[in-house]
Amino acid sequence: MMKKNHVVESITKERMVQLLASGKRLDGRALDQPRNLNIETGVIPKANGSARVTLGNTLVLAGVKIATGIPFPDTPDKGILMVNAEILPMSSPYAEAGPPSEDAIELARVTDRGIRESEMVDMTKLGLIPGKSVIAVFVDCNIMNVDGNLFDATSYAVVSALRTAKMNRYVVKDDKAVATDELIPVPVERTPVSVTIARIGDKLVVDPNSEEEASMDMRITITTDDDGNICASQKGEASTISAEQVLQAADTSISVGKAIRAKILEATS
Amino acid sequence: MMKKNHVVESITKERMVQLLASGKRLDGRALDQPRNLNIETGVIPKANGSARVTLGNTLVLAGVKIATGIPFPDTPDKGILMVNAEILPMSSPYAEAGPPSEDAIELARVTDRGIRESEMVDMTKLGLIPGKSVIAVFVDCNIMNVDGNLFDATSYAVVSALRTAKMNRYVVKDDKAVATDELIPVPVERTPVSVTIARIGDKLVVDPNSEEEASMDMRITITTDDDGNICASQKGEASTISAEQVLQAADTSISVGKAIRAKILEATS
Amino acid sequence: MMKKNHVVESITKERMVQLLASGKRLDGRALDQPRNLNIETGVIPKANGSARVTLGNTLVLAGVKIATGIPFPDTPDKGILMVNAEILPMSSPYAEAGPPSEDAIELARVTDRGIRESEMVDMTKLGLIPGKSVIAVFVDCNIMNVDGNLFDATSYAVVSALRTAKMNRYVVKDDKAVATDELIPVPVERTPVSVTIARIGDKLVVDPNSEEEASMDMRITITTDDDGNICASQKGEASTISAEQVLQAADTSISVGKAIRAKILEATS
Amino acid sequence: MAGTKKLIDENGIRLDGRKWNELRPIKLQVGVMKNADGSAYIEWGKNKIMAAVYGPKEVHPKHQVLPDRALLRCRYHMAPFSVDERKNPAPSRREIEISKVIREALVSAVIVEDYPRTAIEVWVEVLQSDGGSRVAGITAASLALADAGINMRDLVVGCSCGLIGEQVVSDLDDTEDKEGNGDMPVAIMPNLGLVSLLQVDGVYTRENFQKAFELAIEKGKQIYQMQREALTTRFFGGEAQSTEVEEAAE
Amino acid sequence: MAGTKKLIDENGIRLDGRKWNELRPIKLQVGVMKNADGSAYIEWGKNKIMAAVYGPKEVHPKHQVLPDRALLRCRYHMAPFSVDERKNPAPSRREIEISKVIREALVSAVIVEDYPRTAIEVWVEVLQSDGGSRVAGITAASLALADAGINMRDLVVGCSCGLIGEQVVSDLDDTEDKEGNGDMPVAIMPNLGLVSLLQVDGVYTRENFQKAFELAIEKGKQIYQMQREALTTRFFGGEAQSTEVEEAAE
Amino acid sequence: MAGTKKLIDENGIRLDGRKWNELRPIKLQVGVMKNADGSAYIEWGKNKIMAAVYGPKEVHPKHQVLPDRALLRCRYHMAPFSVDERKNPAPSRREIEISKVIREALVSAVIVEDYPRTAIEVWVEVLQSDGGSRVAGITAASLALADAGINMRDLVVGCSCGLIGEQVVSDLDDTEDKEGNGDMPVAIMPNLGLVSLLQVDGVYTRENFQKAFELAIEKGKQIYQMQREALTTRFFGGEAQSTEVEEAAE
Repeated sequence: MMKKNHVVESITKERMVQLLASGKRLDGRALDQPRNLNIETGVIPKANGSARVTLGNTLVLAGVKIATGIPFPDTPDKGILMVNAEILPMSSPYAEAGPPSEDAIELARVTDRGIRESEMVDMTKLGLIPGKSVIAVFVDCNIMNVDGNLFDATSYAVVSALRTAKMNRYVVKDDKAVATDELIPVPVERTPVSVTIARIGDKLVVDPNSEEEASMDMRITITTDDDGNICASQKGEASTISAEQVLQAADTSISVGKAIRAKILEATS
Repeated sequence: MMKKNHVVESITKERMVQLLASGKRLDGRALDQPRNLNIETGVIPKANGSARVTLGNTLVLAGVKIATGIPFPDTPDKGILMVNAEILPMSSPYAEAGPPSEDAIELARVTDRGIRESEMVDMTKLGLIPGKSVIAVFVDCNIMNVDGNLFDATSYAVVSALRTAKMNRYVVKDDKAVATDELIPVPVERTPVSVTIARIGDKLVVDPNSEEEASMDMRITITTDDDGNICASQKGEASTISAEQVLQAADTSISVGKAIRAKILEATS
Repeated sequence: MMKKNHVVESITKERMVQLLASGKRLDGRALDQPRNLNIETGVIPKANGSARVTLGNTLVLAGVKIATGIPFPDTPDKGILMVNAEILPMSSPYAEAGPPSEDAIELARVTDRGIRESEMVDMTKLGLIPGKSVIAVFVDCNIMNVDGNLFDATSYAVVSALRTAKMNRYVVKDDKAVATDELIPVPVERTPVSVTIARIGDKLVVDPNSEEEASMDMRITITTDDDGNICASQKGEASTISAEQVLQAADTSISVGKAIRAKILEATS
Repeated sequence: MAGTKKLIDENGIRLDGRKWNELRPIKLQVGVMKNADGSAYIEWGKNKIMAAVYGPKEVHPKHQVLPDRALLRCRYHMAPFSVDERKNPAPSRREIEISKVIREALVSAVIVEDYPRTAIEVWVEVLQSDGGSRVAGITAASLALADAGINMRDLVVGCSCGLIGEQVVSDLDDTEDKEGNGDMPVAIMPNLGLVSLLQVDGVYTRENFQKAFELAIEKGKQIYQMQREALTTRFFGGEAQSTEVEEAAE
Repeated sequence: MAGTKKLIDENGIRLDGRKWNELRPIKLQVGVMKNADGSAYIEWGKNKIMAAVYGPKEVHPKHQVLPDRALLRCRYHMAPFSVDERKNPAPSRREIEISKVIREALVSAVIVEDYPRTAIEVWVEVLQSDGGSRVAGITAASLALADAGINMRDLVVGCSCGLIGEQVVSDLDDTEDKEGNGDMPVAIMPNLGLVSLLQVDGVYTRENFQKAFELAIEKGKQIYQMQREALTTRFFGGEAQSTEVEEAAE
Repeated sequence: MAGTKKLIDENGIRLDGRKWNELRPIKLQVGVMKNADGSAYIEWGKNKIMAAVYGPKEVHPKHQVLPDRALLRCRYHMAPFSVDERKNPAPSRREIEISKVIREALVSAVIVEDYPRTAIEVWVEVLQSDGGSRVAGITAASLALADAGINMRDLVVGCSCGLIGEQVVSDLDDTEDKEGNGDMPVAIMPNLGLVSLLQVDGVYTRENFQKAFELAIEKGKQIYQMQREALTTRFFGGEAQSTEVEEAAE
């Protein structure tokens, strides 16, 4: 995603690989240890839900806006969910203003997949008038500071914003959906958790920071649900992974994801 | 807005500042004297209203098109007014073809503000069926030749085109707005007049031409209404103005605006 | 349309002009002889109609999709026909990915004109509910390999796809157009045939290939209908043609077009 | 097409009173714009079109430079208020195609070899549109090129002919273009006897095709005389006076 | 405007309890972002705005290089969730205009001559929008420039005043902006006594114009004190603490 | 998902007659396009996909040049007529993401170090779409790269496996993809035993995840044999003959 200073990087990578051989990371973390995760919800009162997430120095702000919309023809009784991400130009020296980059589109789509496939939100509860009117949930993510692992930080922000979002209850009158003043939660059923793992040399590390991303060969994101099922995954970067490491990454994602889910639940309950 | 030949400009500016010290301008005008203003209306019979305005060598053509539209949700019983400007590539060696530039967008928005804030057009008279159908007034401005002070020339063209525009009278039948053959004027109530003032050295001059714009440090546009009230303003360019000069510019705008309003009324009555 | 290697081209052109003087072409064809034309229809079963056309090495795939749409205000009882072309980046070393180029837009519009002006499709039979609902016919053309004369290859592909397209029969129930299961042909009445002629030196040749296009001064496309009437034409490239050659090209188009029409009818009946 | 009867009456007189082979009134002015290196304004029927030329000038971006000749750029653009329903100001597919054929109609008249490594820009702005705006635009644009002092082999002049029913007619206006049976815009270089633009809409018998095409050339030559007068006025008869030529009915 | 009565009561008290010349609560934090060279966060009423600065840095594309000074780039952007109805993330015409006036308001404070051939980028992101977001953005952006160590002639500070009926008031919130009778955003360089942004909406008598304008300057000077405190906190009082200043009612 | 029962019957037979671990019919042709440096056409179920390669070639714009290796460009694009409802020809967000993952799946197989400062372009055009178009596209694209004579460490071959209810199945078609319970596209470099693309949709137990993943690898290896035969046919068995492999039901 970013331009790199090749000389510094190659020295850094050398040192990083040496350390990893003895089970250590440059910033002192264990291989399967994510950075400090901080979640603050309700930070944007004008949004239906919002969350400010820091994962190390990576900072993401997600906001949920809810409106009525017209359902897709193939799902006339289901609500609409849209996840969008902008990697703000302020987020790093390498980000640029302009239409969403390939990276931002992938980020939004992978995040969306984790939410959608886990059936986090019960979309059938967002139908209002079949074929005519449903509730549309827009989740927009502002990537404000980049220090690696946008996938997980963005996913935690979206999940936290949705878990705490409130929407007007709608009633149908004369074939029209009318908002009442009553505020109800978005029908959240599950808590998908994304865990991203990088391979540096031949080691897998959880939650890579920018420095580690500059040295990594491969990245894999695996999202698991409350029952430890795998509900989304995306291998990234221009390199490969062995089948064994895929399975190892899956196990790591399940175990690390469990701990992170507990944090998210705590921050959003 | 434009690329500049710095050597010629610095010599020109030096001479200009010398002259201004003795109350004169390079083209012989007094400091508070606008250039010759010529207004011709009805030049585009296919438009509902139109005006060809020359202010010195600056040439702007504004055309009004009227149609029915759907009102904005927050003003269900008011018409719609849209002002748009294109700085045509033919207008100067520095203009370029393509989507509206930042300059063109500012020009359209400042012109729009003068019209809108002065309540020139009574928008409540443009409602047809509340929440469903209103009259939409589109004013498009073709900037055809640039010789400074686009703000004023464009504003005069828009005001003149609107003052002389005719539209079909609509009647509501069976909850539908239907055009009748009867032509009625657009409900114009006020005549806002924009006056632009540039600072060159420490002098304020009215209606700068291109040469003066190349030498100016600051530009301020102030729009006044028939009662000498101030209804829009925009400070422009990358420089500052003192509080005293703002007030001085306001007074100049009121007095110069009065004379120009008389000309516009004469040309459009 | 394409970048050219000027040295090779000028040698090729010299040889080409010499040969043409004796009535021959580099690839052995007679001056009025098109390349081998191959038409395969029904190649995309998911489309309502499709055709894969090769004209020499030029390869075009056209697909027809049919849906209901809202008629244009000035033709409330007529269907909609849209022809679109993309010159795929895979089609030649000079084509580029991105929004439709000027060449692709001209190609689609000239092809559209031949179809529309000949009244190939009886648009009045595509009306469903006047002013509300009509049948919309989209024809998309993928230019897959470019070896000259895209106009004719694209035109043959579109005509062949339309001639073999099937659509659902619609019935109007309760003021709504409803698709039935019955498949009926698109109401095709005519078979317009485009013939493109290039001038190289002072000779006119039919169906120029890429090599000939690189050497041609002028190109003219003339479309004729079943009765030998001329129903569309487009002079192309940055050069001129004499009046005599226009009339000569018209006669050639009529005679060559007749033979090609027979082939198209054979392949699509 | 249902309205064919109305477009021309039993005496061969068209809605606006013209005979089958008459032109609408044409008014030409050269040198009307202050900043442009050359310009011309044309009123042709209800068409009101401004053409302006800049150049020869530096080419940006540089990779478009042609080492042996000038790059001719051309934009045909319609003002949003130029047509019955407001037009979106962004260029339509139609405008993109017309820009291309106008450029191709003009470029062979310009001696581009005289201006290597430069750009010549031609801007055609339709302020009010009637039938035949592209040929009117070409007619004005070639005057603007001449006004800019660009070396040219010949002027370019356009005229559109077409069909009302099976009757060949000259110079269709908007109504005739939309409700008639065919339109054939033609541009010529009159002294060189060459055609630099030809487009055809409609269904023509071979005979009508030739008749309409040859009529377009004949009418083009007539308009060429107006172009010459407009240039004479520009260079010898004072500044930017208009050349108005109302053709006597034949 | 029908709701004018509601916006201010017979005792001159506004909907949120403020007097005519009071500011909403303002909170400033400097140096809050990790990657940016400088940053500041402002909460002003319900506005929540982040400003960040990068530079001086290399200019891309190169043809935009200014040989004798820095190129100042500025983007004012609203997050889709920052307003009542979700906003399309693509920049609107309003955002493009505001980006331009913010840039013009800041550039004369930056000593651009000290950084020839470089770019300085100012990113203003509105996370939640209330009335006066552009002046709040300018206030934060000039702190971010100072935090980035960019040489400046003065800070820039903005405040918006306006009208409720014929009453001049300071610092309109969203409701007052939409239902009131005028809004006048002003930015000043307080030590130099110069105005670097002035826009006006509404209908002001000459007297009210002056009153509102001078009130905006007075309030701007008051906010300037908060800017100073925020910078002091940043450079001497520890990392990124917030400067919250609730004005005593006058 | 209501339709799960229908997708697979009590005997484990799927709608199109396949068993849980069978592939749809696959047909491969290499060297089918005239202009491209390399090309391959694949029919896989109802998918009809053309892949073409140009390069190594000069990089434009120049600032994208990689000094030590080739730049691999990739576009996955669906023809407007390739799907049930006409698709807008402009690239969708889905196509942009798939272009990225296809590029990342192919690039580690290409020995990019052998072609410094050049571009290699891979164009994947979906003419008709069925489930699994991205893995079919990768399978064809790696053949097109080989056909273009580009140095490669291994071919890349893709297969998608997934879930119908809790049953792991291979190679989902369009209906199974939409109405089934999960889809897992996988691409491998079969000789090196490495995975170069992995995406997951659906809800898999840890066991099913492994089962589907390993099935995708197994099936990929089977398709790799077809790739080899197609290349053999291309280089030794005459021009562009098709390699059609219908798998015997197990």
